[in-house]
Amino acid sequence: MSAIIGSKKIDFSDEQSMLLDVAREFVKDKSPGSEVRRLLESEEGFSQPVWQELVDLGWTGINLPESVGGSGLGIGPLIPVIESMGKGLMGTPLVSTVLASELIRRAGGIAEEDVLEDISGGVAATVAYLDHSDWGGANSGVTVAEDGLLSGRKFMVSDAAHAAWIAVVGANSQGEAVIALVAGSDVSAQVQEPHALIDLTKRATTIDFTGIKARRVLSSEKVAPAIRDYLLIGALLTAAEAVGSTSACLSGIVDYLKTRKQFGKLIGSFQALKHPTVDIYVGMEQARSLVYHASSEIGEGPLSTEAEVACRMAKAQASDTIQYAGDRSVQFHGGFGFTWECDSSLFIRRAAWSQQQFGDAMHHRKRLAPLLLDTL
Amino acid sequence: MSAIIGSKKIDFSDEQSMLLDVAREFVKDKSPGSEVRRLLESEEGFSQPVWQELVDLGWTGINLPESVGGSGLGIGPLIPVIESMGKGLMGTPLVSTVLASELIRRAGGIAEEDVLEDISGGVAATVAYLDHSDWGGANSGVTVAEDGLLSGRKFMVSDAAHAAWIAVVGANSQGEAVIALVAGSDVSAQVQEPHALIDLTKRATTIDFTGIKARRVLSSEKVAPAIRDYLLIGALLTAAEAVGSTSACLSGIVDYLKTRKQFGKLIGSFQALKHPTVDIYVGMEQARSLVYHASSEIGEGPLSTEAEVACRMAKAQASDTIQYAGDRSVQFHGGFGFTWECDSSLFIRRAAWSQQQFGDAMHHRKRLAPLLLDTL
Amino acid sequence: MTATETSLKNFQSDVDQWMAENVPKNPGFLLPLTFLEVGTEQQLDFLRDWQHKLWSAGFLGMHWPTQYGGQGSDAAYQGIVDKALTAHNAPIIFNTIGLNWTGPLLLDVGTEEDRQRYIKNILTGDEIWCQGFSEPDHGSDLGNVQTKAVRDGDEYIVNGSKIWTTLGNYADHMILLARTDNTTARKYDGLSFFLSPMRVQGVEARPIRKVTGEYGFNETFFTDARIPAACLLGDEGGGWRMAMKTLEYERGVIAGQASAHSMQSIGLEDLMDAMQDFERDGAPILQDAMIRDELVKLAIEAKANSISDRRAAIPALNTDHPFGIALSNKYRHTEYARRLKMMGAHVQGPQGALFMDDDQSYKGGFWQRAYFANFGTTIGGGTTQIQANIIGEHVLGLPKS
Amino acid sequence: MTATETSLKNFQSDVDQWMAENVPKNPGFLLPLTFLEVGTEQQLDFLRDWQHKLWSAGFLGMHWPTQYGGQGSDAAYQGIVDKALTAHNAPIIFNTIGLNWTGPLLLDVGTEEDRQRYIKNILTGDEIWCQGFSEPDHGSDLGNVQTKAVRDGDEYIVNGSKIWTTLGNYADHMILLARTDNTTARKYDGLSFFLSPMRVQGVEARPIRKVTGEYGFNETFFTDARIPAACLLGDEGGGWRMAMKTLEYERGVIAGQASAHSMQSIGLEDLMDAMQDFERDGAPILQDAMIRDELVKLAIEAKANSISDRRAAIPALNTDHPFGIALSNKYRHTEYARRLKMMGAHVQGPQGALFMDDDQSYKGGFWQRAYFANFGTTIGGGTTQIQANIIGEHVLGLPKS
Repeated sequence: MSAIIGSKKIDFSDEQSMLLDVAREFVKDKSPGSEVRRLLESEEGFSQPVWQELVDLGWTGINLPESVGGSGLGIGPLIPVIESMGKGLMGTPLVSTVLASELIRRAGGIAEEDVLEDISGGVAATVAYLDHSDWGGANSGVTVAEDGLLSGRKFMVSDAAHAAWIAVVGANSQGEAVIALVAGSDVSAQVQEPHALIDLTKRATTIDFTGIKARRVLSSEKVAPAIRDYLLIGALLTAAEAVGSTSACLSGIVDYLKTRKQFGKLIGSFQALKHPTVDIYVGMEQARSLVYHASSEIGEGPLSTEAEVACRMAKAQASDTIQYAGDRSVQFHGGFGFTWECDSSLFIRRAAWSQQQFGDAMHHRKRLAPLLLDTL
Repeated sequence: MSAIIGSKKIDFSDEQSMLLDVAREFVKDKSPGSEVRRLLESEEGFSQPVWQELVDLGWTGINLPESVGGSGLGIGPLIPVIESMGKGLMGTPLVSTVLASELIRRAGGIAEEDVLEDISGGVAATVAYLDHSDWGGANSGVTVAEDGLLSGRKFMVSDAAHAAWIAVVGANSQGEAVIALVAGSDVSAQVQEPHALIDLTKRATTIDFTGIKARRVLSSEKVAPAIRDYLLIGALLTAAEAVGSTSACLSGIVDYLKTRKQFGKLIGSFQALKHPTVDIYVGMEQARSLVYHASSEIGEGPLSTEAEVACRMAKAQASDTIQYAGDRSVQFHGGFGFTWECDSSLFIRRAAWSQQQFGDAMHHRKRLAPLLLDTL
Repeated sequence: MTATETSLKNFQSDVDQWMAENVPKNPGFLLPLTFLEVGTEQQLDFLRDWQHKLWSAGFLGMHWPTQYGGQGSDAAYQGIVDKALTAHNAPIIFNTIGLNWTGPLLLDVGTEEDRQRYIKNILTGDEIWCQGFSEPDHGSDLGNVQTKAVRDGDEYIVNGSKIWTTLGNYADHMILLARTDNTTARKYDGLSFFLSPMRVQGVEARPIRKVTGEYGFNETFFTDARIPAACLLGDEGGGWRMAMKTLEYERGVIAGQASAHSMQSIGLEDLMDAMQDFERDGAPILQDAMIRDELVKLAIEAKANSISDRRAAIPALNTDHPFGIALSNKYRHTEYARRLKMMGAHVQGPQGALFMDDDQSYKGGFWQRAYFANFGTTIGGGTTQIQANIIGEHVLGLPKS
Repeated sequence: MTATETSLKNFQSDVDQWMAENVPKNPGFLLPLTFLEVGTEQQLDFLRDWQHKLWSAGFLGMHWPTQYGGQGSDAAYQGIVDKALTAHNAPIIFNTIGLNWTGPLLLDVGTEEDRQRYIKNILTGDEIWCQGFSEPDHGSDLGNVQTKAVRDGDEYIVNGSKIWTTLGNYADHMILLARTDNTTARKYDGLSFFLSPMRVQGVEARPIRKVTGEYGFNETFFTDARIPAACLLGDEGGGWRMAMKTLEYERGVIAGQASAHSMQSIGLEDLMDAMQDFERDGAPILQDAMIRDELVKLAIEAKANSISDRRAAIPALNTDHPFGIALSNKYRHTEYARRLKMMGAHVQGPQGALFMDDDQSYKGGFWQRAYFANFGTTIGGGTTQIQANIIGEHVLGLPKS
């Protein structure tokens, strides 16, 4: 009878609690508004010294086994870190790197431990998945020959310019899903076309892999479920980041509503502004609950149906909420909201980005329907 | 390029303008709140003397040709009449009667002129269409034998108890759509089971037609398009009535918001109540525009695609708006709104009724999709 | 009985078995879903019998003292009973104002005489209680109570009126907040609290008919009604403190309630069940893409609500807005329920235009009635709009409207 | 030319032919969709050339006198040109403040010298006009204008600042509302209206960067700027009346504008076109049931909006709320446009996360930019929230917020 709601698990370990405190302070310190503004004009989009600090804190290995130098804590403790970075609109290749290491860990074997050691040691990595603008379509447009030679292009590869490893999702000559591990050093700047993203704190490129040789090709039966889990964990991390950004967006709205006067009154006293702001708050708390619930459902192995449901719900809720928050933030700041200078411009752009990563709310609701409705 | 929006025609003849004035006054006079309350406790649900006045005004024949004693003005001039009745929550079999005469006129021939003469002369009539709770399903569950003998039940036949003619939509032994004209006098009270409707101003019954003999059976090639047009015109007239009811519901809200005080202020000054009220107003005006547009698109012959689009849009918009209006009316009247005594109870019930007549908003949007999106 | 894990487990299985055998099934008429909705003698008699049966079986007032009719054990046992009542979809235990507000209050601050007099009859259902706090025109502004009680020898003479008196027309007693002094500097200091009899001259409970057509609430009029001075609970002028304590029981801030099963909840599972019974466009309604999306949206909302409620107990996940989840509880749950029930009424197609008395209505008009009745929760106890103000002002710190 | 049916018909076919041959196609960069959005020299040069070409062909200022560069014919001819510009999806005629506000104003109340001096250059695009009414912190409260103009011999010395000065950084002239007297009893009586030069010492237009990253508006600072006293239009202290008249031209309450083609509208047809280019779940996006429903909802709204606009002209269908449709015009259209454009940005999937400068962005980020830019219309000229107040108060008669 309770199948449609399912698990209500929500764990929050001491590690997570501690990391939440540390990460919040870290981001507050390293990513003040002026730094965000500076970096969005930069080519790299992130600060190398800050990345190094983050590596020294061990954050690139939180999810990885101790055998490769990680902390063996899984995805859970990364959530407060990524949420905090979302809150500070911090430019960083952390999400890309974590997703790459999860994909490689899940799809690979002992032979891939060296790559994972690289990553937990602090080199950035990423995944090349999309080849066109449809998360729900086949994205196997890169083919990998017997000899490891790639051909084809991938679209919107996040943080590729600084990635030491790129896990390219493709197909072999039999049309089976494979993952080609490409060294960043084998991908010249010439074959990368940087995107002009709507979210100026983010970086991504289109890459033509044609003629590049993979250092290694993963092709076991673990590949397909690993790709599926990569897409779900990607949705969850995007949701965590979006929740953080929504919370910062909300703070910005609240501050403005508490200080700006019009017609002789603080504008926050007008219910036309106050009540939608409350809806942003409530929607954000709901998304946050779902995000932490989802992280409680993810273990080391392939994701359970409960975990899939949780990741998709978190992404759907977080996407809808940040879209609403970004939109209302511009509107409620009035003339100032319409300017570049107002941080609303950063949030509405982050909202567009978050929605379009790993499928929008509609995409996930469509996939939730059979999971929730057709199993009774 | 403008195919998706299509015609923007909106005519409003002098007849319609005059009828709007007359009908408003008529309803105001004949259907004050006390009379509405009195009739909803009555078995008939409408006042016979008022029906007679309405007949004397010629309203049962507005849409019918002069050859059968009508005014030959088509559906258009009925819209302001029905809208006004909706505004006054007037119990009356007018809509049922008009729909029956339209169906018979469109499906029948010269032989049916006597029935139409009856109707324009003032006898009530109705259509028996549904046999289960799905407007989108096949509703041909009554079969009509060669000799005109009916078998099967019809569900929710509006105003059947006082109908002199019932047009029963059924199928002949070949499974073809036919319309059996049944005389009300042949349908005993014993085979009618009165419904307890959510809208207490309305009356409908389930009828078991088994063993009743039709006075006449229509089975030409005109039957199928006539049924289709009956469903569309039914949707339109329901929309017109709903717009009228919404406008009365809105007036009730506005009056309350202008007089009720809380926390020392008139509650209408709170944007949490004011702005949704504005949305009801705007939605209602949109629905009203679509209703008059649709009536401008309906002629004597089979309905054009433009007319179909217009009827469906009108019904979708009117349904959504009255649902919102009824719901908010109860809420905004607070404790009083929760009582039987408050007219909000009448409006939220009318809203439920209006939605469920001739298909709800979703039903019509689903049918609009191919008409609007797949023709380019 | 003390609560060891084993004894609780055994008890749970006993309770389950008893419920399986004794929970009454469909009585042939719609029962009230909440204690606010008891509107007919038929419903009342049925519910009183059911409560008596539960008490007789030793499953009511588990942690109340045996000398007053309780079971004298640990509160954990009541928790098990309440959960089982919900799990078995049992009818509500209707005498809520007695069981959950008056009872705990008397056990806390009542005299021995009060306890002897009232508590057992609360448990058995033999005496029904109502509450007289709100007044017409003053809504929830309790400090402003205007109903007067004037001392006259061994009696008080009461004049005024109360509104939204749940069960008022069936009740034997009322917990009454009235003004005994209108000259005090602080208006709160002029209020007193009475255990006031309902069946005396000058007290008339006039049932209020609801939007559903049913009853449940009353407006209660006092016209020179004389009640014994002994009905005073606590000191004259000390009523405000008593009323606040009562509200703490009402809101569950203090424990001590005899049974929390005062409403049957309607959830998404119920809606899913209903979905099995309808068609759209000649196919099962669950195949309709729009319906599916609506259901998934509700499922996300339901799940987020329940996880948020759990999250409220994890302090480290509530540092930004410490009481935000709790303060948004009513806002989230009651509006979700409105949408859920509205959908239940709406998806039926034409049958959704039938109401409770129609034999062909779906489940006796269950969803239509539930949707209408739900407004009690989005209006009563501070409307949704006021809840939004509370969240905006107390959680986000926005200026007052 | 007087407007006979035949001559209009002939003219229309001439115009159509000319447009078919002369309307410039895709210039290789995004053009501004409205005159509020001219942000680069590249755009400006292109638009100025286009306006000059239209004027040279005899299609601009159709009903303005020939001695000032107009065509001296009937206003109906301008209507035909404007319709053709829209139908041929022509770039905007950008010098809007000159063509539609300053020009008609000068033809109405200007001196012969003013007309000779300014009007032809407005038509050719050789001189660009901007407007200096709004000020920072005072928003649209024009009566409260604080920018000062103090007479000093043959000059006025101007100090203060104006905001949202469209085209300000490119403009040659400004219609300026400034305070010449701050001692008047009514604050309106201290205002004067100037045809003020922009290219003088002490006037600085500082471009405001918008949420899209583009420009178009300016904040204009006056620091002891000296302008000739001859710039005064009308009497000193008579500025309020002039400003109100200007606003009537701006709002189209009075006719006389040289071309209404000051914005390119984005409609549902454009969204439908875009729908041909996307897939969802490996199939054409138009097959997705949810997308279909969203599009149908927008279609209903679009159709209702346009029919409502027509209905406004039928008095008998506007008796309940005589000005309701007109007063809800901005509310309905701008919010509809926001949803439409948001959907255009949203349906693209990952491509929706690309922006204007990306070669792979869909139509150069057209929809994303349109969505962002649309906030200009839901914020400027009274926000959506203020529009809702206006409708509530002036149409429904609700009390002021």
